[in-house]
Amino acid sequence: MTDTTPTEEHAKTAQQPIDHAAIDDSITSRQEVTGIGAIIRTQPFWVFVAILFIALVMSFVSDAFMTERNMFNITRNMAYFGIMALGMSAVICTAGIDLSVGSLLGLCGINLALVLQAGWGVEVGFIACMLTAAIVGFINGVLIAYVRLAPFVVTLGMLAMARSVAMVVSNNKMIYEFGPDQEIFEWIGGGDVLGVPNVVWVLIIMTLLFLWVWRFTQWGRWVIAIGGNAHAAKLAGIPVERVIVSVYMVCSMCTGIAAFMFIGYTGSATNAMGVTYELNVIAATVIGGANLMGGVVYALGAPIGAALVELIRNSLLLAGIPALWQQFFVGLFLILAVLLEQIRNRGGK
Amino acid sequence: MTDTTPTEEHAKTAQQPIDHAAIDDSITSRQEVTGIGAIIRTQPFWVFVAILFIALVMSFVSDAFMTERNMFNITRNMAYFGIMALGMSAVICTAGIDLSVGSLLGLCGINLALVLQAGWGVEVGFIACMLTAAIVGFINGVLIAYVRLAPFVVTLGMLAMARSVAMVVSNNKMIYEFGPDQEIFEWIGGGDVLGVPNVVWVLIIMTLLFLWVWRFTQWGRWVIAIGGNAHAAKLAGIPVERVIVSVYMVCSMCTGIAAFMFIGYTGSATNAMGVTYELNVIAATVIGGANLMGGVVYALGAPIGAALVELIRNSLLLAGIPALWQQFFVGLFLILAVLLEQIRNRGGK
Amino acid sequence: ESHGGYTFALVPKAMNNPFFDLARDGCYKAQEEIEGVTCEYIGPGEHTELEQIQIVQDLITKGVDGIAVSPSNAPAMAKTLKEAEAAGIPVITWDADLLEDDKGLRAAFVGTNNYDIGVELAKLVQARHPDGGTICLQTGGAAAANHNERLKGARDTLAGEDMGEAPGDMLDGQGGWTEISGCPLITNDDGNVAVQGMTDILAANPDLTAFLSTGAFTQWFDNAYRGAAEPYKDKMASGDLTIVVADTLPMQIAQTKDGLGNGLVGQRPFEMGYLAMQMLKDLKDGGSLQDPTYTGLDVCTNDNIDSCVE
Amino acid sequence: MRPGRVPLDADRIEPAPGTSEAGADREDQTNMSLIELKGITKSFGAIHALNGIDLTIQPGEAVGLMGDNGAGKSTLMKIIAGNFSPTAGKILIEGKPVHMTRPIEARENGIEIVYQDLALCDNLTAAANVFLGREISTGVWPFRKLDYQAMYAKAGELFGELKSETRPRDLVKQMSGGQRQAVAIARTRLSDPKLVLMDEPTAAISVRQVKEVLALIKRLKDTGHAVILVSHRMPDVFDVCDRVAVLRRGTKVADKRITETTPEEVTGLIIGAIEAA
Amino acid sequence: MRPGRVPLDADRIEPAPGTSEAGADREDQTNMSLIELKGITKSFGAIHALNGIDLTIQPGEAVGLMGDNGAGKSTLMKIIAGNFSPTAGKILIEGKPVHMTRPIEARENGIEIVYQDLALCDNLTAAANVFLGREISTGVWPFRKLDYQAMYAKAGELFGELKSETRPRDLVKQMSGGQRQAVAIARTRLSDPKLVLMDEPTAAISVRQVKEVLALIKRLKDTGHAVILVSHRMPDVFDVCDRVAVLRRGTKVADKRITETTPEEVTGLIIGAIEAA
Ligand SMILES: Nc1ncnc2c1ncn2[C@@H]1O[C@H](COP(=O)(O)OP(=O)(O)OP(=O)(O)O)[C@@H](O)[C@H]1O
Ligand SMILES: Nc1ncnc2c1ncn2[C@@H]1O[C@H](COP(=O)(O)OP(=O)(O)OP(=O)(O)O)[C@@H](O)[C@H]1O
Ligand SMILES: [Mg+2]
Ligand SMILES: [Mg+2]
Repeated sequence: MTDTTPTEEHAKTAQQPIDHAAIDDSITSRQEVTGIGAIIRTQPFWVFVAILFIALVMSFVSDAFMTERNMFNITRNMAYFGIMALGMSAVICTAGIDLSVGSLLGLCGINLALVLQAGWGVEVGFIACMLTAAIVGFINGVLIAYVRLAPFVVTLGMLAMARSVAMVVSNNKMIYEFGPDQEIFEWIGGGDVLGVPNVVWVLIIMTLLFLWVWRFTQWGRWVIAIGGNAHAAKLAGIPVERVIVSVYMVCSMCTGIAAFMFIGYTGSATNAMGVTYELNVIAATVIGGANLMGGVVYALGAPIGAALVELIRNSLLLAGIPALWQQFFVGLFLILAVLLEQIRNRGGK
Repeated sequence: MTDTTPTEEHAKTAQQPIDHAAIDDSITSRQEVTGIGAIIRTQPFWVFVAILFIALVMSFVSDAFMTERNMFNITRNMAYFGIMALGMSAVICTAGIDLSVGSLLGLCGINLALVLQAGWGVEVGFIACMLTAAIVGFINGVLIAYVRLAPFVVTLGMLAMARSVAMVVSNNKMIYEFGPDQEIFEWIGGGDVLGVPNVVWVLIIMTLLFLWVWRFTQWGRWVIAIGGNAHAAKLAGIPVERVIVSVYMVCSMCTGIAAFMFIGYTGSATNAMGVTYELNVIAATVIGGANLMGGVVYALGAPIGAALVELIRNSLLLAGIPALWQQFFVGLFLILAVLLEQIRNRGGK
Repeated sequence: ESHGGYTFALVPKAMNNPFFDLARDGCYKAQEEIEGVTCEYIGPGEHTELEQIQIVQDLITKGVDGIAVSPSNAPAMAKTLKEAEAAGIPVITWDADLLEDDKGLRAAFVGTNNYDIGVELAKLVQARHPDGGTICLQTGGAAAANHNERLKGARDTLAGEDMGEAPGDMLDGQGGWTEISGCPLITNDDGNVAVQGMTDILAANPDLTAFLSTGAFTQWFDNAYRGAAEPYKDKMASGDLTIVVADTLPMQIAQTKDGLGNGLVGQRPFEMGYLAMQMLKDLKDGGSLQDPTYTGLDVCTNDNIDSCVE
Repeated sequence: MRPGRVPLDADRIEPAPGTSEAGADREDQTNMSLIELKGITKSFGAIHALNGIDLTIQPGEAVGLMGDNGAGKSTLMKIIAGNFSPTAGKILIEGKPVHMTRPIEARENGIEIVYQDLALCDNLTAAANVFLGREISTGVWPFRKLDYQAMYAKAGELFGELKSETRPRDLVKQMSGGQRQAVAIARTRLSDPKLVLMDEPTAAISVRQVKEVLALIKRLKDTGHAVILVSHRMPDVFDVCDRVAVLRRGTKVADKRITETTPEEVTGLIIGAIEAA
Repeated sequence: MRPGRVPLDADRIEPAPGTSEAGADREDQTNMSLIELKGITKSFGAIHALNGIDLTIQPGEAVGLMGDNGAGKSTLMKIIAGNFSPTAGKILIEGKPVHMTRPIEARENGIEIVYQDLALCDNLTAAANVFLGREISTGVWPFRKLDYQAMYAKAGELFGELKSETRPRDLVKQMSGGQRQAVAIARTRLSDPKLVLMDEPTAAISVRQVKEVLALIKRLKDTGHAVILVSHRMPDVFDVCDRVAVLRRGTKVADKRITETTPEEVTGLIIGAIEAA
């Protein structure tokens, strides 16, 4: 009946299935509504509610919980992870992942400590630390953005390599002598101002900064756009590759800052520092509302997620629950957090 | 000029951008060509070439390399990872990931050892081991397939939970008494037949089995289809959810088998067994040609990927390169492997 | 084979642990001092059992002249050491030993008796609190055999009775001592986790009598530990609270000097590394070894802290 | 896992002129419709996609289904294909009420569908896609294996019938829009369906391929198969359909014989200029 | 990071009857085409998507570009939009040769494009999508911030001009096909482009929305903008275009005034029944 002539190889029709429901599921609902309404719709808000609830329960369970000292400890402990999670949020917003942050923490710490030990000042140490972070982030970013390798694979490779380099550089020794600026260096990482640990101040400032970045800067807007549809962002003239490289550098440099504060606090550096921290950081980020499919970012999510993870740890111990169970509850809460979001999203439709 | 009436909420047009190049990039070229041509186009083939090349170089560098004992050791060491990677390939083929395999190895090992220690026979131990694996796989699968949580998050949570349960169950003790069947149990895991370690035989049989499964069974076909386009598979009447649950169970049960052999070989079980193995297994799987975007699977990729990882370790040591560098090369080869695939794909177009 | 001398491998549990660094230094010292001995210090980067076994296998394959190993997983290591026996490579264990059944596989053990470390730590606690009280124990990697031995030593001593198979049962009033809920604390050898755990436990239990850690990780992170212990300095000085920790690394000595700890029980890793080489050389030269060879313990209190480690 | 069903013989869809009338005869004889939808309603949470749709289709009839974007056309197709179950309403097939909750059940009732997005697995071959979900196997379990030869042969036959040059062994990823369409359509002919649903089969394909698809629909009609064609293209619908139904915001606003309406009227109905007809 | 460019005033696209002829006048006066492609060739590895395409467009002219699937239409559009650079060939804009390697450069040369797949970020608002890549900011670095108010206001204005009910603050994810189209088109009007490229803007949208898009193209022409319309829909092209060019396998086989050809001839050209014209 019809006469068919040879067709060309290829053509476009919907090569990818389009499912409204699936799309809706995959990207968290975010609307430009301001005020209470908008806040209540976000994951960080509900995690924050969970935190308040746990804190309330704990204040009855243990007298030690609501003490100033415990609050000091909790906030300090979570702050390192919170700082790293801020950077991770940016990476996850572009639908990427950075598995190398734990190793990088170790590498930054070692390089920083070696520089200080060699007698340099704290500024030089800071520069060395941030430079290490920037280089690692740059390598990750270039391999992902330009060479187009999968972020999971690149950063998994970097996880192994950074740790190995840290071992080689430190010759596997622990370093706990930080040269002339030892005192000021250790104060920066471990001291406090107005009764609040310095690292918490850093976290607060960085969170405010990221709040501003995500809401008011072009870079932030571009990162979110890339997470939503990298192809469209590219076509709109956004330099997608460069932005992605910058995102991985931002993530690494957040880790660099965390490393600087962390070594100052602990007072010693080993290359084993940060082993498996990537999983904690990712868990905190996801609990804080990041979506691994990209396109969603909350500046407040990172500290709130990190706070919940630390709170669980602290509460279980204060409540006298065996330490063996601790990881169980961290895992459980991680799954519950995404479940919550899932339910919330379904209900919202 | 035109008169616009209110439009309905929503409608479909290409909500997702369709980019021929991106699609081509994301899914490895696979054609139903048989014979040499088809084999040469696969990633495992080129990794295999790399293995031969390294082996050739090493046979000049070290006399000890080509000895029977070294070959025996290399093949046995890689076999545990190879078995786990076979299961991981299935998961990655559905565009999923299973981060819980390392923890599961520990949990299976502990449950197995406790059952044996309690005086049960080796068959009962095997059943306990596989049951543990099946249950964990089932939970992962249900949360991913039915509750639709991200595989990364679910299995990350399971990683923490399984390890915690292993600690609790074992009460943090090492177990090295395996009851009446100790001898036969340890022979199964650590012995050899015809000069080839038993675990290598298991790997060979399982690889052949998976070769058959991927090529000739309906289940295998369905798993590949789900990896290519889960939505289309669903519409074609494939019970996608059930298949995904089965895939996670298969992955866990491969880990269960590895645990059974591993404990028999090591002769003792601790709950710390398998810490960070998930990363090695994923690395082996990816080196063996798996694509994290799903839709690609090679049965031979798992053992070949595992072999390369082990070979790197062994070669560095025999060549006298400091062990500190080892992880560096593993990471490097991981990245090179995906780079190779990237280049190969580009060239092929 | 190398220049007529011997190459001996010293295999630690992990290379990223400062404790083993001291053993390495001893090993290199022996290389300098003992004629014809080359020290090859190699082990897993991180604490993984399988990797250590693989490394030993590779050393056997490579054909070193002797192996001194600190097995992470004793039964598993024993199996691999059978290959060394077959290859005629002499083996000694250091720091940690094989299981009783497998002891035929190694010529000798050099190190400390882990059980004794626990005993000494417990004695330090008992000396300060003869009437008992509440205690929290902190341990290292999950199911690490040496830490479990130490826990048992401590528990047996505090209870004054056998508390069962290592790591022993939790104290529940035996000998006047009770372990509080939430303990023992698992640290996975992570200094940060160790400090956080100690901080929380001390905060949650203001009346705690003693805190006993079987590993140096508690005090690795100098500042973090100092920050955590500082608020309790007075209580420690007044004898209301006691913190004792295993090992005598330099920062630990300094902390104890400053009154931020009440006792240390140190091993002598440097000596272990040195002696391991010495013993392998003797073995090769046809000598016989004393088994086990204990390198002894340094027991430090606030009083003898300046002199307890030579 | 269900064993693959061996498809019926191929010659069933040879053009048989006059079958169309035969279908009409049958209808008269039995007075039984091929499929009857009664009051089909579907809501997704707050969204009411369909409100009480009635639709009856006779064997050998082609019905055009038109409507604005989001009017509910695809949703209706998916309900008939067993993909969604309706919130309310009944489906009768040859007079018997059916409850379909999975695509397979619709298929077993003789309903096949070509989805709007084609729904193909790019990483599989054309033949594998045609047989997806109902692979042919030989042997007995556990040695049951996929019968590649049979599937290639059969798929080749189907593509031949469609006058498409698609090769069964080619990967779908590398195919043109027309070839992909051929694969999707070939799937519907594995069994001998009574009703074929086509959801915008001609969007984004070129004039040439549109012609082929329309010719195919005519052949299906000629061989006594019923077809529902969802399309935004007025000429296509007026070319091949016997009736046209129009949805507006989930409600059926018209259902007329093609001969009794005009493109202008249908356009008016779609955009709401004409309330109903 | 580039600072956002403040768009020109909005009244520039008010309908100005007669501008079309004015455009033709201008052409005669200066004898200079708006854009001239000379021998554009593009290969992707072994695939030759385009072979020596010549195409000239005058201000105020609408050219239909037709061809089979895979003929190279989208590739040609992307080259003009600075998305790909051609393997060989030259592009002259108002007589001056240009080398565009990034979308921004085309934009700076007064070329805007509506992509076949619309290319919107579903997770952003309509306004954010309109201004994507050229956000409006106020203040000085590092306190430079996005000016939400200005962007909402401007986007609302543009939607108003398009007679679309799209709200600037709505997420694109929740929008209908017509609304999405409006967002994509609104983007082209942020600057005052000389040439607007539209790649299948009417595929998969309903009759009603097709009408709107066609009306918009007419208005663009009337205000002196040139348009290239890629489409598979014959009636659309014959409705709004002044000329039609046909591609077959990467080669231009025809380039005729609409008044001098017929849909039948164009169909023949597309499918290859007519060799060239
Ligand atoms: N899975 C789903 N979940 C929620 N809402 C849905 C789902 N599928 C469809 N809808 C809604 O149902 C309505 C009808 O959609 P449907 O896809 O049936 O329209 P259509 O007539 O096929 O449109 P088009 O011409 O664009 O294909 C729309 O409002 C849509 O948003
Ligand atoms: N990025 C790319 N990489 C490789 N080949 C490509 C790429 N983009 C397009 N092609 C090839 O170029 C040719 C022309 O494709 P193009 O998308 O321009 O066709 P088209 O005329 O727009 O078709 P349609 O009508 O289906 O939209 C096709 O063979 C296609 O496979
Ligand atoms: Mg539809
Ligand atoms: Mg196109």
